[in-house]
Amino acid sequence: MNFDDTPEEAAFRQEVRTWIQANAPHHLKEALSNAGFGSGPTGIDTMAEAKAWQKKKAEAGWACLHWPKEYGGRGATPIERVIWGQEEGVYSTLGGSFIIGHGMCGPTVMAFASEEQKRRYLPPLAAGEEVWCQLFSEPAGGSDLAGLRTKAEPAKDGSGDWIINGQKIWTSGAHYSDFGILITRTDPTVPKHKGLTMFFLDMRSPGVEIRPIKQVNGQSGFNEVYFTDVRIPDSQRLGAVGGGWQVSLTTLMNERLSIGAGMSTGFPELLDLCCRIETANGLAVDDPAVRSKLATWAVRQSGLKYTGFRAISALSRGEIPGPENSIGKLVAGATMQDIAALALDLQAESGVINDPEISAANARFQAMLLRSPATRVEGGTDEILRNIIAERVLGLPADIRVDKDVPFNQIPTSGARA
Amino acid sequence: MNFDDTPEEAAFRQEVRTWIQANAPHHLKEALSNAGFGSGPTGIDTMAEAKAWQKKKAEAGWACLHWPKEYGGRGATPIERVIWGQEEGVYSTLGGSFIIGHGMCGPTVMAFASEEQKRRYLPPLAAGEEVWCQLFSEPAGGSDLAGLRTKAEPAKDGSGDWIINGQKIWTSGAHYSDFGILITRTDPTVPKHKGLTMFFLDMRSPGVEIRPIKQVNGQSGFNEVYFTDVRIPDSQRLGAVGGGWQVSLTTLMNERLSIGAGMSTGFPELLDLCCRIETANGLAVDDPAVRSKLATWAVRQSGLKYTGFRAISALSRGEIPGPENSIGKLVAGATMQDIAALALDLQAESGVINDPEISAANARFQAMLLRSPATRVEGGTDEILRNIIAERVLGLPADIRVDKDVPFNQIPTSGARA
Amino acid sequence: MNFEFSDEQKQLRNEARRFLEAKCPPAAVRQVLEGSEPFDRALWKGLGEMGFLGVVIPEEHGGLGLGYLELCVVAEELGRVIAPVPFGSSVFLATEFILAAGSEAQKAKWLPKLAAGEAIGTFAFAEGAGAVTPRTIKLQASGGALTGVKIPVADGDVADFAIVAARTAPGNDERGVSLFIVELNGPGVTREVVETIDPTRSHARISFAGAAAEPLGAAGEGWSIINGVFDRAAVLTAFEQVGGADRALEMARDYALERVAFGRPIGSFQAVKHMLADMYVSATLARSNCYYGAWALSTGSSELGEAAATARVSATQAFQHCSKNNIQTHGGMGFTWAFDCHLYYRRSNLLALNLGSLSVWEDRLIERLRAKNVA
Amino acid sequence: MNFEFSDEQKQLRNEARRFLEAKCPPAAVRQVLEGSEPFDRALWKGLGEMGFLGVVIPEEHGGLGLGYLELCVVAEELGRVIAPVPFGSSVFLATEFILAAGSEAQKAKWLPKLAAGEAIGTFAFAEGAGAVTPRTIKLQASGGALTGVKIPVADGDVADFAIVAARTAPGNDERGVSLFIVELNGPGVTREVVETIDPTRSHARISFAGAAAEPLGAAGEGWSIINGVFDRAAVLTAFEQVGGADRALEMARDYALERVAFGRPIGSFQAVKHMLADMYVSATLARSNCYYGAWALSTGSSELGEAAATARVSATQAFQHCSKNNIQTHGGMGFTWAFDCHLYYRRSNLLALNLGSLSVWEDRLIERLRAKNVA
Repeated sequence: MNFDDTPEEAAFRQEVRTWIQANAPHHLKEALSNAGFGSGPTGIDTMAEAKAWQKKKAEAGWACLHWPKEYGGRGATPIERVIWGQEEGVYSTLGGSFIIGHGMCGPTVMAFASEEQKRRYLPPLAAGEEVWCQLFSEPAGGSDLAGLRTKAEPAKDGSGDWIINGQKIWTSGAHYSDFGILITRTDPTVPKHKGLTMFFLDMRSPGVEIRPIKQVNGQSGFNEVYFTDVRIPDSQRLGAVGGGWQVSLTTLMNERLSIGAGMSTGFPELLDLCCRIETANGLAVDDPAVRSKLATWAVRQSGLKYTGFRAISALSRGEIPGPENSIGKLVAGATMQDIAALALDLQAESGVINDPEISAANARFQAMLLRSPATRVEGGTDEILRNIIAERVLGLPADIRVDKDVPFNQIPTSGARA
Repeated sequence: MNFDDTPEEAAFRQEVRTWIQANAPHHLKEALSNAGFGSGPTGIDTMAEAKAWQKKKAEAGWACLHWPKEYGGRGATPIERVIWGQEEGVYSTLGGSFIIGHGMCGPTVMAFASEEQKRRYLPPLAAGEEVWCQLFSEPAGGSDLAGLRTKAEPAKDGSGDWIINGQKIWTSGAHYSDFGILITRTDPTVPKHKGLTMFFLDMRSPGVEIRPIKQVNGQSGFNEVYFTDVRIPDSQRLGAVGGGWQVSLTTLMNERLSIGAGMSTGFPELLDLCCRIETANGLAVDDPAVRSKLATWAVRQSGLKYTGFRAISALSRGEIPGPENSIGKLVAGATMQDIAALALDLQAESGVINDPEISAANARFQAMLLRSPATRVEGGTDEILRNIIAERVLGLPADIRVDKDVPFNQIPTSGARA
Repeated sequence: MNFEFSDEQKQLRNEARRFLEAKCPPAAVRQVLEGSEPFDRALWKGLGEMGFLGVVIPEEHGGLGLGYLELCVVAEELGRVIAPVPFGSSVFLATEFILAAGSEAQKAKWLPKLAAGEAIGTFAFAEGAGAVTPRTIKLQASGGALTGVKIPVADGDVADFAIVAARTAPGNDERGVSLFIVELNGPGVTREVVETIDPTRSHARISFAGAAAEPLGAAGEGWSIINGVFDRAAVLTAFEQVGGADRALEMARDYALERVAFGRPIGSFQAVKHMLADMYVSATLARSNCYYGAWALSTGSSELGEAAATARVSATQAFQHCSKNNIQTHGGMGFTWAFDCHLYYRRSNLLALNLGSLSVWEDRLIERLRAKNVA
Repeated sequence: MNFEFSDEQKQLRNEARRFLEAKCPPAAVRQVLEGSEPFDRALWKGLGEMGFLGVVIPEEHGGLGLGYLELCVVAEELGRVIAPVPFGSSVFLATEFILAAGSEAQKAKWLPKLAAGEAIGTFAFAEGAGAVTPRTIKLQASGGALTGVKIPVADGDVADFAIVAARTAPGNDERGVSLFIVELNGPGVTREVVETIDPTRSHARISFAGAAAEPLGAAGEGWSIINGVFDRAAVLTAFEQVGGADRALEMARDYALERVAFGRPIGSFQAVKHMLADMYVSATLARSNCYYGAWALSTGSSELGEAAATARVSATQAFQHCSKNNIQTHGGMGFTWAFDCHLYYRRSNLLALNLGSLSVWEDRLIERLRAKNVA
């Protein structure tokens, strides 16, 4: 049991480190370090800087390391990808807008598109020249993804094209994306998982309308996307007609892993605050009441860190990591929310102040308070994650499904309200 | 808003107080005060003392106050019953063995038996001369009471009697009971709630075998009861054949109320311990780490107390209390378990000691630790109670019932293990 | 025993609820959230006209001359609709300070205006991050003038006057803390709005540079007056919190009944049912504890200290718990700006801090229980 | 990075598991629970024969001469079966004290016997209720003899010798605490069994009346030696706890799959599924934290203090959580004497206290994180 690289890993790490040292956008380091918990880096054109850094990486062969070289990657091993991530450090946060494209859309295209399409679309996606988004969730669906209603119907002109009508929601980055993968219902008369079909499309197609969703914290990372008679050629279908659910599983398998990896709990930031703020009993970190609360979060933070190390170790041995990683977001989301509440409590009356210029710790905990409710929902609610752990890890039975084997158009639905 | 009695209530309270002062078994006061949390009073023949006190109360008209006079009660109002309980105080704990008979069996007999039977059975039940138990739960059933399998079949001799075969479990006090009410399945070919029938029987009938169940804390308040060809005359049927579920609802409606009322959380005992034991930071009650834990339990204890006061106020106004009381056992059970763990933690290494002669606070918290798991299960598990609150108080839908409308003998069952 | 509000009080509740449902729908709260006005002036005026700003102010000073139970009823209703007005600052604090420690002249001057809503008062206490103790009161009072900075002051930007805790004797102890009334539109006072987690309730930094101040209560008695008023305000705020908790629970319940996923209402899943049951439990415990607080407040009981801390801790926990899980029940919709869940989440976190934080009240509760247990 | 046990260590785990499944089924634990023997002597003998009592004892002293990672593996397996033997006292404490502070003569005398299971050692520390601090060590050592009482001493009734913390200089501070080895069958020692919450692990009160004692380590160094050994023992005990937590989770999972209510396995109800998911979360976090502890212990890292407290706190929480909810999953059966759930519940609560309570370790963890954060 050790944290040491193998000789091959050490050599790779050295190569990475040297290149990053020579090429990283060092002038952004401070701003990137101070961002997080829902507040982005200040004073930076994030998208422009992100694209510049991604382009530089791609030119030197450091983009999407685990993709094949012919599609813009490096053909690297999983552990090499982890090492890259460790060394890229704070600069990796620049790539937030690419996570969905690289982590979910790319692998789906790679698995289901034609060779010609792969050579056309994957390299610019890897290089950050074209940004992709994922058009899955719908207002009526939520956790019940397969309950989607966006219709794809064959064009009446006999062209073989598909005509899309409907609405998606929670689409991260739709407003700056060039392309998207889109799951639709092509047959409402069969049970809900069986009538779905996947496509990709140009986000600038006529009939696509994007409306940002303002969140509690005032930001708008998500969008609603409306489709009105949007035309997609059949060549942009991914997988079989009616096979969309199987395609989506490829996509989603990666989603929870990406989001769960390296989740912040806010504990290091809280410990730091406690070393600087006073309670009625003296410095907060010396106040036994505070200590007794800190300890529980400390071991959660540490437990997530070393659970990640166990997954990396599995990768390093060429194995597939176990299911342990599924706990990341579940633990981190709730912890962050509790930590934010204590941090505000320690600031007492001043905890209400949400101005980074005035507030203790630059209003970082206030940002955490307002961001954490979304963390507990996005990419799988706490409840869905517990179901996943219970079913896939512990082998417990699935929930009773009243909509199983029922034709989609006969399943009860919510009222008109979204 | 006040805690004062109305003039009528004050007069009644004075009458009660005078009688209790003159008649209570004062010599038992100390032993009764020190009992609780699964450890009974020491050095007392509890059943004999309980029967003596109940008999004395009955003779003076203070037994089962709210029952009609002709059945051994006093015809008192609900609020008079509450006042009696407040004044009886620690002596009321003597009546633990009568709770099920008075609270559940009695009302069921009163609602469904013949007039002759009521005059025969209720007065001795009220007076503590005859003890009753409730034979409902079964090994295969648990929370799923209606899944019971104990069979009642018409006797082949044409007498009209019923022949009982099967097993009950969790029967409190079966070993000292004279009679019991028994729910059976008389028709396994109809959906499970529809094939049940209720009886009462003499617990000394041939074919009844009682085996105590030893609990974690070493005590045996519950029993398994086996029935082998036990004969019950049809005259002892309560309600219609096939109407047993409706009869049981009468019984159970009272059960959770009785158990929930005046639940102990252990908080006053913990506060007392904290005023006497030292941590590394001084007296526990002055240790901020301890204080921050105490506060949450303090407000739960207080919240339960004043929730009870609200229910009493409703009674006092002649209203039926709201659903607030359903939270009692749910809150108290989990709180007691947490409190026991902290109390042991404060004792540190010595917390393991379970000898009342040596342990801090007479091993009361160790008793609490070993008793509290049962509290969270008996008379409705935490999970069942949350369902009840969600469904009956908040109006949320019932769980999906896969066994609804399915003939009982076609419902899947557990393996052989109990 | 009658541990319940009277029929008259329930009627007052109904009146207040009808009034607030009409005058303070969620759209009115959003107007303050997104608009430029720091509070809802029309609502404030209406509250004054209904007499709700002067419930416990004696009739001779323009109030209704009712008791604290009536004020608790009104507080709960304001909490239900998370009214965007300076009620807590002006009614639970400024008014209470003047009732508790004001001279006859001060009462005659301020109470009628407070009752009518013509003057808004507040309390200026904290001077930066961390729990407020006698040691952290640094703002200097000398020769009838104040010098120093208070931040944050709830409604400090809109208040006409403030009760200010200031240091009148050197050192760190509570005997050097005294109270003053300061008119905030006068010279020597500078105010800046500070952004908070709940923009529907405005806060300010107030700088005093030799601002004229009139003593309130005896010199050196400030800390003890504050403790007394805080106990009263804690009960009243707890009712406000319990009103919010109840409404958040209702919102969650309604959504769980209406929203369908996997072909069934989400409220039929045990995960959601049990989350809501736990919200009900915490809201119910808090309500019962608030009634205890109300009883102690209205009867002037010696148990007020314990009852106030009990109500405050319980109600803070309940409102935070219910507002948080209301969002969770709503899933993705819950954290959108468009749904109202976040308004309750914001308010629950603001109220948890506005009168001193939860951990301070927890400590105070156990201190008081300890005193009783030892006695 | 290789943050996992090696193939050889996994093979050792398999051996230990096979051995313990055969020699320590639940019936063996019940035998101690209900019988008159204070521990399972046959199992103890077998553990000695397998070399499991001397994993880290050097070969020259009769041990296997392996590392701490191997001992962690064995500890976890003992925890899974809640082995009713004095392993923790003799191996994690007595052996470690002698390895850490024993003279060559002391090592030569005791280690071979410890490795073979011929001698059982323990550590006598607490002197009554409450956290043990230098101030609470009152037992007096003078002239090579001890006078005072230790209670409770784990396995004190069956141990052949004890490491005893005693006061060698007046006052309350840690510099007056020294360690001694005392043979418990000698004169001046009286032992009484005390009843505990887990009768499968016996405890005693030991009275010393001028009992002969041999110093272990330098005078006045006792407290610092104890801290070092406790960090090591904390990691090892944490593995024992995580083994128990895992087994409790498995028991609950198996029962949830098998038990049918309302026509479906109870494991299909979300209330049960989510309870088990949360058990899995706590057990997984604890396991990962234990690996961190194992790494620090096996490499002699300067992070051992932090890692040990992390592993200890996390594993204590996980075992208590899993054993408690294992009972809850079993419903009524869970709190019967006949089912094994209570054996794990008892053990989880015993282990939570045996090496100093959770709150003490929480405090220690934050103290160490603070030191690192400030540095």
